[in-house]
Amino acid sequence: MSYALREALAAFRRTPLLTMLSVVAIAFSLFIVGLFGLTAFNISQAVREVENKVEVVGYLRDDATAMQLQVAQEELRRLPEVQELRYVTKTEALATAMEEMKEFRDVFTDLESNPLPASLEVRLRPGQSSPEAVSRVAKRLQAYAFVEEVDFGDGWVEKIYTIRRLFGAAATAIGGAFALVAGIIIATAIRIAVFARREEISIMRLVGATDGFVQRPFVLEGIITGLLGGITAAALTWVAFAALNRYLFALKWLPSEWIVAVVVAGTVFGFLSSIVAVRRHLEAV
Amino acid sequence: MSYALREALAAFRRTPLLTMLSVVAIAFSLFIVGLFGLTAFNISQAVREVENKVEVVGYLRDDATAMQLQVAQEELRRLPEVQELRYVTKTEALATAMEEMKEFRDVFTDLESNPLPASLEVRLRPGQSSPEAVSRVAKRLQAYAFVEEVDFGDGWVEKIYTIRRLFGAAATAIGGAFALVAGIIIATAIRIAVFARREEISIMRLVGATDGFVQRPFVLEGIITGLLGGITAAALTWVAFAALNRYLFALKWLPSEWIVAVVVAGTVFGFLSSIVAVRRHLEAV
Amino acid sequence: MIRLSSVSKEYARSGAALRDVSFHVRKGELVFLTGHSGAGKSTVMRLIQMADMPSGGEVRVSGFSSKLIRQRDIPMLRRKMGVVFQDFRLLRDRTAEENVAFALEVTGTKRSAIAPRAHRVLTQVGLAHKARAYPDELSGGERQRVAIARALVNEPLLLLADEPTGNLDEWAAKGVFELFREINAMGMTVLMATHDLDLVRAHPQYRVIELSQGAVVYDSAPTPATREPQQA
Amino acid sequence: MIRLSSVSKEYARSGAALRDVSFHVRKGELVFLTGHSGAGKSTVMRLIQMADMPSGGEVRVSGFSSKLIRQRDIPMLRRKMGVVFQDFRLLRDRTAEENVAFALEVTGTKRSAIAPRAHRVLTQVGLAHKARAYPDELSGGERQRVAIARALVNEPLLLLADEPTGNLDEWAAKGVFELFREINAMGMTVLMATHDLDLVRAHPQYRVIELSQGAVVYDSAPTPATREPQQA
Ligand SMILES: Nc1ncnc2c1ncn2[C@@H]1O[C@H](COP(=O)(O)OP(=O)(O)OP(=O)(O)O)[C@@H](O)[C@H]1O
Ligand SMILES: Nc1ncnc2c1ncn2[C@@H]1O[C@H](COP(=O)(O)OP(=O)(O)OP(=O)(O)O)[C@@H](O)[C@H]1O
Ligand SMILES: [Mg+2]
Ligand SMILES: [Mg+2]
Repeated sequence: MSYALREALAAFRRTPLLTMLSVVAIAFSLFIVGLFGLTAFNISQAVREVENKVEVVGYLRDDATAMQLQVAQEELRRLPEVQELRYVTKTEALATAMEEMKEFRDVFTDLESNPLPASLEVRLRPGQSSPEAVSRVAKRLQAYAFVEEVDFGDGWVEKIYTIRRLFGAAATAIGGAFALVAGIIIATAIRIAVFARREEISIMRLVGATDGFVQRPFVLEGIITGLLGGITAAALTWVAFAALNRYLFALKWLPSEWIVAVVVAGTVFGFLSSIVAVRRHLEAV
Repeated sequence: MSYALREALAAFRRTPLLTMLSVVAIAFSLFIVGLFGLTAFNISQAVREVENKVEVVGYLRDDATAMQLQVAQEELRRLPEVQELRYVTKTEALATAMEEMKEFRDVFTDLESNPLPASLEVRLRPGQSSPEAVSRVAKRLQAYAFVEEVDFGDGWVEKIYTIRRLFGAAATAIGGAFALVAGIIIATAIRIAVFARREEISIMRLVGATDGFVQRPFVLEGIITGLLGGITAAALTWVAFAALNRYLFALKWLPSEWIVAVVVAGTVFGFLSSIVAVRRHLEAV
Repeated sequence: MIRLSSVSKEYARSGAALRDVSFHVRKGELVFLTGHSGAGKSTVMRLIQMADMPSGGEVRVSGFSSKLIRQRDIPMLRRKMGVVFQDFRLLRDRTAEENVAFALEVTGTKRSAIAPRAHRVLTQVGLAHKARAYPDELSGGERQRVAIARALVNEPLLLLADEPTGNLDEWAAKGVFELFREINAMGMTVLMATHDLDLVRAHPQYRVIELSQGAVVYDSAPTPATREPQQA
Repeated sequence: MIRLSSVSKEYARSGAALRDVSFHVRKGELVFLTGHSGAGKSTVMRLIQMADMPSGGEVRVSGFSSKLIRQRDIPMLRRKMGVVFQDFRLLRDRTAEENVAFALEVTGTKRSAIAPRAHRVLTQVGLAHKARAYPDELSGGERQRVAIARALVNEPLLLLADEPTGNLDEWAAKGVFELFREINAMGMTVLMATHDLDLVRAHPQYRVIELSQGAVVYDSAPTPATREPQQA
């Protein structure tokens, strides 16, 4: 292996241009993947935050007793889907309404009795806010005799789920397209590297080198190139993150496993592309 | 020129691999620019649609006379900023309120008199909806004695403008970064092309070719490569557009000048990169 | 060692390069292969290296037959021979010494043994002082001697030398040929394609095979055409 | 035509290749340049093409001086000469005919005139039947003759031939040299580096300059060292 390693390193010295191109290609492709990951990660974080706000509200009849409420609250709190439960009195409801709808303040002030109902506001746990969970909780609320009506955001939850599904599809489509293009660039770059050294390869074979011996330095070079490309991509992604973060909007940095994944992906990519390119080309030399 | 053209075309035949890489690099880079343009164009279209909804509403005192309204409406319609003007009666306002706020329907039904004011809704022209224009129109409305209060969306217009500015900054930053990376790839690819033919170049010179003669086929090759890359990029962008349009969300296709610009950009890029690469390399051969 | 039986070689674009060529070179022989430019000498060399396969007939070299050899056995065959190519085939991005060492590295020689052996054989061809130069920094004759050194460094059983003195002056050519004779005396089989008829005439003790337009037209000491059962 | 005055050439990596070389070749002369391998023959050739500049002294060729020439005048100088390179320098991706035609295209010859002239000169070197072959499909001697054809196709005033017969058999070498003599008789100056002392001895009427270790050690017909005011 020592010979192959020496040769692989020498290749970088001998054709820095080609090596640079391969590294740039891998880095660029993975940078795009990284940017994409950054976006995906931040969008999914944002979605999670929105999810945190998914609420089911039960409007109460005015004749609900404190005892009934006590029992109901305890039962509801024990549901696995429930994160937080808040009891909003009639007075609080009116205050909020007056606050939120200033143009109707006169209307509310003119009223002799408060027409707004008290309510129980249930906030769901992040992982438990699928449309099914929401409707489960809603049904449960509805079951209480003192609950007049249940409101859970008019398909709002479904909308979030649709956005998520769409986003997932977009991620798969765009990510796939980029991976394909990146693959083409890398394979081409490595084929050029082999092509540029076809003379060397043919001389090696004439001197008695086995196919494995001929292949090893190229494959190793591919691995190193991929590794460098992956590291560069991770660095570029970080730079992009820092710039966006500073000049545009607050972003979360990716979990470190994602970064490791980018670097590993580059390495594996370099390995596969070079072995395919070398094998295919060796038949032609 | 005929010799240079023949040679440039022959180069494609002789080193299809290298040519392909250059075309792919240019195409890929411009494809990203194209995708970016597609996004930018559609976002700006969406922003325009939102802008179309920018409204200034003047709530009227109940004692406004039909005559006063008539005059005001005519005056307002003559303002350059105004696109559309609508008079909403008290009854219409109540109907809308009951429609939009179902949970308060009982409240409204219980009322003996209609507390909601009539209003003049002014919709602004798309190009004339800057925060300044909005406040100009608002002041004008406020000036009428029979206008009680003016509402113009609580900084909503400013928000749109901020989004737009942010988007412009993002476009410049990301677009610039991509152009830079694309430039590196293309220049590298072309430098490799020159490098791969350094033997040929040195032989040409030994046989008495002038620098211009040596350069011309390379430059022409760069131009053709750029042209092909630009066309490929336009095609890819269209494919991406069609796919997104079909599977994700309705998009508008780019104006044809943008497409022409992509192709021209590829060509110019190919020309510049090749001339720089050839000139620099010729010194080294 | 080498046996060609009714070998023919056709190139798609230029027709027949060899027609019904048969000869047998025994172990330890030194044979000159002569003939006009384009007669087919280099083609014979390529067939013996199995860098090309005959269109008809059979080439047998050191126990391997062109009809039976598998792709992955070819490197084993090549390690038994040293080849001086007519166009040298040096790696441009390696020094003279590295080019020579390369032939050893390929065969998995111990690293510590490589440098001394490369150095010794460069000295034998009179190029020790140019060990660090790249091919582009060498004169034509110096390159040729690097190619010769590379062919010899493995101490092969068989040396194929295609026009190994074309870029050498008389004195250097004589030196190289003396080296070949020495090594031949130690048991190495040598097949040398050459135009240098002075050299051939000066050594009448060696066998001469002459090709013309792809056919053998003269063989000064043909081995009986009957197939001996001994190793081919 | 060619005048070297106290020319020296040092290579950073390998030291002095030429030391104080002076000679003068007049228009219409045919001169052999001989010397051992590594003596500096190809270096002299490169200096005359101004592909390399001397470290000291001056090279004057056909009115251009190495001290004064501007980069953009070098192509004009090269168009006046034909060069046969020791390592041929053929373009691998062009056929023999295209390689020859190339030298004409570079100088802006009318397209209609190119093909017939390329064909005629290939016929002169005996390679008309290989016009469509690529260098990789040619034998060593055939490549060399393509290189010779390319050097001659421009009908240059000066021919620099570096070892032009190294890969040719005696018969083909004689043919090429006869061609040089003919063209020389029509007024072309020829400087030919060669190891083929048989050829040199067979033509004692031509001047011989011998280099050894970068210095002129023999000149059979030196021109007076005093600078003639005539064209250099
Ligand atoms: N790859 C090839 N494709 C087509 N024709 C070829 C190829 N290689 C050689 N030839 C032709 O085969 C013939 C024999 O070539 P070869 O190289 O064997 O000649 P040679 O005897 O070595 O000549 P030289 O002394 O000039 O080197 C030539 O006419 C040559 O053009
Ligand atoms: N580019 C270079 N860099 C360093 N040294 C060089 C370079 N070119 C030639 N030399 C050295 O200069 C010396 C003269 O080389 P040159 O090619 O002129 O010899 P030559 O007379 O043509 O020999 P041959 O007959 O072998 O072709 C040699 O020792 C060679 O190694
Ligand atoms: Mg040959
Ligand atoms: Mg030389």
